Amino acid sequence: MIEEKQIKKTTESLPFGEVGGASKDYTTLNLGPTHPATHGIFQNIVKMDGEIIVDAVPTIGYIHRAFEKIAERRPYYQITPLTDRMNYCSSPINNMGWHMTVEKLAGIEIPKRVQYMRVVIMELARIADHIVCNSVIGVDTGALSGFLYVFQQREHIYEIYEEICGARLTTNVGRIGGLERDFSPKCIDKIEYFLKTFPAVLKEFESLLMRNRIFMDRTISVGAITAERALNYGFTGPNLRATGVDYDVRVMNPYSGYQDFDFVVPVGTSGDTYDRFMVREQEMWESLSIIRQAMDKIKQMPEKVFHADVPEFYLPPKEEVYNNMEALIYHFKIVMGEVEVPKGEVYHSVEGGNGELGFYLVSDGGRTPYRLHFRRPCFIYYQAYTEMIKGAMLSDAILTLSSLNVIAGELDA
Amino acid sequence: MEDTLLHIIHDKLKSKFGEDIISAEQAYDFPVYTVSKKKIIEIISFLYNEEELGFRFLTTMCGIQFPENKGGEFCIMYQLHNMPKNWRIRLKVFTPSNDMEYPTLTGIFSTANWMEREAFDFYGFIFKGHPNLIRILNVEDMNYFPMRKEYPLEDGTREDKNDSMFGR
Amino acid sequence: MFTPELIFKIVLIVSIFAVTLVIAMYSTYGERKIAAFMQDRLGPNRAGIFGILQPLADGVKMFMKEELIPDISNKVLFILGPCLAMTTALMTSAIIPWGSTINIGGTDFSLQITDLNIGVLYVFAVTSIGVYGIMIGGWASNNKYSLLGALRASSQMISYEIAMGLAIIALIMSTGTLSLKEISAAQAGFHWNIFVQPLGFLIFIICSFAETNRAPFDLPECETELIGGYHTEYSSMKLGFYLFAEYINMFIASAVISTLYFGGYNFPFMNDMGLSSNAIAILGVVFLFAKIFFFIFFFMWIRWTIPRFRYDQLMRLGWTVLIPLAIFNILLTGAIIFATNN
Amino acid sequence: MENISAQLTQVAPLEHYILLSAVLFSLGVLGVLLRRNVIIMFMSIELMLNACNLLLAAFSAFHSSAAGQIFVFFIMIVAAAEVAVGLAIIVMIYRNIHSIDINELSKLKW
Amino acid sequence: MSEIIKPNFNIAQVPPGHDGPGFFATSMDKAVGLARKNSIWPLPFATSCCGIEFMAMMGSHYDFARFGSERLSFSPRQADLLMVMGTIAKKMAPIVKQVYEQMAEPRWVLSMGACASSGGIFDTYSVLQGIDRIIPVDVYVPGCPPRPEQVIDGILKIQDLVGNESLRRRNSPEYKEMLATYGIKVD
Amino acid sequence: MTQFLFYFLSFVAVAAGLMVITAKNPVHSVLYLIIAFFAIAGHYILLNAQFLAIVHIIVYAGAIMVLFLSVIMLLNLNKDNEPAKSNVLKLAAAVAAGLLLVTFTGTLKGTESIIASQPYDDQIGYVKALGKVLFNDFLLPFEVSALLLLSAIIGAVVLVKHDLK
Amino acid sequence: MQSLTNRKKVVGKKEMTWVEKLYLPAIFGGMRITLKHMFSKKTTISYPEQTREFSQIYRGMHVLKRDEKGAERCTACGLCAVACPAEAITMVAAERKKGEENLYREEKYAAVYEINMLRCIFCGDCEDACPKESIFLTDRIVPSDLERSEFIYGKDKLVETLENPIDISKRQTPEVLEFKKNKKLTHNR
Repeated sequence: MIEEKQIKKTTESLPFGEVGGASKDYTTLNLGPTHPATHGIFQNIVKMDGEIIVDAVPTIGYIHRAFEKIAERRPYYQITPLTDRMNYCSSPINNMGWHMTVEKLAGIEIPKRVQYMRVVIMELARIADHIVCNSVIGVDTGALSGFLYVFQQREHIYEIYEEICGARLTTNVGRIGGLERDFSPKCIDKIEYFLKTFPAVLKEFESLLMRNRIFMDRTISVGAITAERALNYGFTGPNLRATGVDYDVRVMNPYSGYQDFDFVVPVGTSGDTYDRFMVREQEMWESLSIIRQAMDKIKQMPEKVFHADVPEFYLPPKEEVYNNMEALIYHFKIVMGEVEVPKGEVYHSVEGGNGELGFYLVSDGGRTPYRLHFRRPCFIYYQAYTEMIKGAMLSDAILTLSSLNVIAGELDA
Repeated sequence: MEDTLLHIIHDKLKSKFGEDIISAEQAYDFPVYTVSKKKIIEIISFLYNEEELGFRFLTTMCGIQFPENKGGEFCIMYQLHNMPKNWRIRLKVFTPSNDMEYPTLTGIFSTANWMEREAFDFYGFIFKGHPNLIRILNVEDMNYFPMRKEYPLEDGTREDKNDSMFGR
Repeated sequence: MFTPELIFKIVLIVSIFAVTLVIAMYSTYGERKIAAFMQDRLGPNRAGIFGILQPLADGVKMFMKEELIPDISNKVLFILGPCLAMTTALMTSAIIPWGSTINIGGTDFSLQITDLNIGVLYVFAVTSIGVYGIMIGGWASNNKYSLLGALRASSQMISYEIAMGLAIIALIMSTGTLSLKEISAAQAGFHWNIFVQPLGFLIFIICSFAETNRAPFDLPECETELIGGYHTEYSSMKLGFYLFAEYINMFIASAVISTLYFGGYNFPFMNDMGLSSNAIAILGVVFLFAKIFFFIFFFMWIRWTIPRFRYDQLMRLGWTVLIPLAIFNILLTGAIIFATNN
Repeated sequence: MENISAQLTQVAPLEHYILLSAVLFSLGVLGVLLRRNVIIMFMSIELMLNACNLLLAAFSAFHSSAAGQIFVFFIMIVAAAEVAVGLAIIVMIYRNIHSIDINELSKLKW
Repeated sequence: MSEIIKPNFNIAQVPPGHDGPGFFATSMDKAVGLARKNSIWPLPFATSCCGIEFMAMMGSHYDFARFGSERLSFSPRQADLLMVMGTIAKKMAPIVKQVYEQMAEPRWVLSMGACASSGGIFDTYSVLQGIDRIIPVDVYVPGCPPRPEQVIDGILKIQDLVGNESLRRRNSPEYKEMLATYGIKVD
Repeated sequence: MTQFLFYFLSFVAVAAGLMVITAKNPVHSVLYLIIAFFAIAGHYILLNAQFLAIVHIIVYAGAIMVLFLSVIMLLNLNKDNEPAKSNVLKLAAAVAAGLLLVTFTGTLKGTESIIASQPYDDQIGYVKALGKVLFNDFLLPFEVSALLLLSAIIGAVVLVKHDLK
Repeated sequence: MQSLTNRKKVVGKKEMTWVEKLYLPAIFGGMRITLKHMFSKKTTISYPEQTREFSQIYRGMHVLKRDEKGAERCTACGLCAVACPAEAITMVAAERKKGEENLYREEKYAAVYEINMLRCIFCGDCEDACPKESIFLTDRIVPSDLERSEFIYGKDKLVETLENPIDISKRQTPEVLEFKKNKKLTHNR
């Protein structure tokens, strides 16, 4: 509606094939880039027969920010803020994934306690991510209250982030080799408080929607995709698990000590919106249990271990920088980016909020990555959207979009 | 295990494709094969279809540029995954800068569609047979391939920067 | 010419008009506050104390906003749309009995603007033409989202009108009259129709949700799909008219529901308390408004609780659930009347 | 109100109603003849039906017999049924030939 | 119009205070400004991270509704405040401008976050270095993303602006000139 | 007063009817037809047939014309691309309709003035009177019309069903 | 496809019981929840009047610290500018002249120190990079403003005033705080 000019420009060159004979009485509708249901910015020009979608042409790149190019110009530690802004709903996972990639390249061994601390942060981020996705499904079906109930809990997660790193959304948490500081007692209190209050709220949210027939009718068999097609499209994460494939990077290629935790991988059966919703709901419960286990483990370990002993990567403690020449030299070297990263190429993936978030890093030993490619799950599976909404109705398309949880920052990089 | 994986696949590929497998090495946790461009589609479909290998998941692919590597300035990296066995391999295909044509992978993996468009957008690879090879992330009328090393990151419109002192 | 009756009627018309507008205005405020409270928020509280001036602020702002009429749209129809919506919304209040009779200086005055002997049908007719406001506005906007909203509104209206009419028929069968005044009078005390027609009430209230385009039937304007639906292209007071009409409709629908099923101005034990007839009439008005406010609250309560339907599900609900149910209700009512009469 | 309307029929003689109906009916005929758009032709037919309805209602009033009004109801029922089916046919035709021009329909084949 | 209907009789000279933004005008301005500032309907043009913080602002903890602004108008016709949140890439820039052009006067723009205001860390070939290159911005909110508190500060600033704006400002030649410098046509 | 009302409503009805057949845009035609229907409803009220008037509004304005309007919107017919008939045909149509009108008028003129055969009864337009007549004298047509509506519903659904195989 | 992880658990029961098919129970259940919330305590913080508690390590507006004697700590080494991913920090170094010892702690100081607050992403890297305990982020927020030029924060806005020193000790590790008590060390002198 908004971009009448835009539509005209785009529709002239639309690659719509002739669908079902003459195409005269099809309506083309421009969903986006500023449509309220596109959380983030991408355009879908849909061709409809009445309200049935016949074809759709997605256009992306509306917030292309050239992450991969910037990464080639920045020292390793400055790439962390970039990863924040990729999947901004769960930025700590991205941060950690990036740190782990560099640690893998440099061969840094991380102490168990730090690994578990990272797990806590990452699982909190996963909960935050799934909260956004699932509550937004609720909003798109028209039920606004549940959204606000769970968002109060997300604020608690943000408070925890704030205690850990000092920021709410774009956390820039952690460093190569560990975390920048230990969990403060206040932070631990807040995590405990969250663990205590969240289940009740999540239950309430579920009882608002999960067995409500209107919601079930709206979501069941909407935007379904088979496991086979999903794999061919490169789906990972909750969207793949909703189709019944229990692929989870945390289990298949454990990182950061995930092998020490006991959790199940929830899967759906038919890959529709309801399954995606349910998988995410269940994953939040699993994440809660992982956080509980990790907190128990952290408490049993010696305190004050929050980074690996790698002076050439990890900034020395400030008191030494202020007084110790050697530490000051390391400090300068690290800040200037002159860290000795070995030559080579490495791929590391973590289970991001939306699926396998991979970092393919080619290093030539310089101060910046030679090439850094992000495997961004949103980018990879959003192309299946056209196939998923064909034959569905307009309202279904919107629900499918929100249940896919396409994050524009990750999509466009 | 990785070592054996490297060899298992290498043996299979070598016996099938011979000279087209240029090199094989182990990089961290991945067996990496450099293969020739002519046979890349055959190799991937062999990896896809062969009973024991079954690499049915394209994790990612991207272009890389090595300006110093004369005769193979550009490279495309494919990363395949066999989910049930949890095997992962990486294929690299080099091409000189005067021949940017590649066969398209969209026939095997639907997901390659946008990945190839992205590679085209960033580096200018031409994927022959691609259904819709147009720019994906950048504006349509951009006249260069921004990820190539010779182009700057910035567009020079930033006014509030003073990097005379520490400029990068 | 100016008989006391006429003067009283004029006063009544003016006051009902004013009350309707004020209630509609403050429904917007109420909606925002209720939504906020249901979502653990505070809601508007900056404009005046507790934000009580919020509707005024909105109104003044919308009056002062620039009027945009899209170049390509049909200007007359574009303006006609919201006006029609507003007019039809206001028309129904004429036949609602707001109270029984009031005695001033020995003359009885009926607290109803006019008593049509076919009042129920009048309500029905006015609601059925109410959809033109939406359709014309949506069409004249020359925008695909608006058009979709208009189409949705029209098919929704046609479908749910049938079920609504059938529900009313069952009610008429049990009351035996089409006049709202007689229907109200017949429910004196606590003989409310809800106890006679519970199923009919359920169907009627669902259909009134659909007819007023309120969630979960707010498909013509649903924000996440159609941006604003039929009023996407409207700015300033024309938008205000549309939004206003929705709240007036809600008020009128609540009034009709209260009158038809919840005894209107009647309240329990009204004749046993030994009050004068004037006191009863005034108390009746108070009770009627209490009922109306409850239903307005109910409308909002539902809106902020449940998700909305999809277009085809809404149609299916209308045609395959509500209409058969309404027919069944008619048969049931007929059977009961037959049984009790013999 | 009743006593006012009781005199009403005396105000406008029946001939005027007949004439009005005749004019409306002729307009309907003119519409059918003049236009090529099926929907507008359809609407003209509705106009003709309404002219008849008006006439029937007038006769009913002047004869003080309810039968005329009952006839009007039946005409309305027929009109409603006709509209439902007729519009369905038009929609279907439009789906097939993408036109509602009456001349296109004269081929009787699509 | 005014030239045609020139009164041919003499009217009393209007005292200077009543001509132009005199006493009556200002108190009228004030009343309207008061109403407007309490009923700012934003159009959330959320592209990235800041959009998520905007959701937090709509959430119960911060409750944007307190300022009478919870009715988001996704249609630019109905919006008073364009909140640009997040990176605006060059591909997106024309759309931002178009949305601004479609908004009905009076309209204000709040640029939220580093990316929208200046490009932030994305000094790249594809990102617009600040939306004030294409549309006039009234209030900038720094931060990446700003805390909801900061955004509320920004909204309060906008409210101040709205409350003190003369009703005639939008018709003044200065305003039109200002828009013209952005290449926005005024009708 | 009432006489004036009659002529006013007649004028509105005729003018709106004329606009229906001359308006270029089908949507405008529909709206004019609605106006014509309202005028006719006014006539019904003048004829003391309130029930008929309300039912007329519900059926015609509330249902039939909404259907027309939504079909026009659905088929997106707002472009006035209807090819005009040639002027000769137009003239012929006008002449034919005019002749019809003349015939009607002539017939009317030929008959003797119709006088109310029975004393005027202002109760016949009420629901009770109508119901008595309908369910006593016209019960069979009533049932048949119900069948007609049912078959029309089925027919319409079958017709627009996409691929009924 | 066979299970990859043997931790599979199928979720998402899709069959509705006949009670659920009636719509009403879930609707009433939902209405009960919303009504309950209607009377529960509101979580809203009325921001300009009430403020929400910030974390002590919140990364807000920067401050350039002075030492106990009031001399500016910054030595214009430029590490913060290098570390800034947004390239928002610029500075001009100058040599300290005689008699300015009470103003500047080191021989070199920043004559101009500017942070472009619109560019800044508050990542905290400058704080990490500073070897002189000079620049810190604080839990104050940067106010919004009407003009773009207002956001170039120079030393006038960044350097803490002598009257209102900004306490940043909560951001520092216990080790640093312990270390600072040792007055013999050059850093603390």
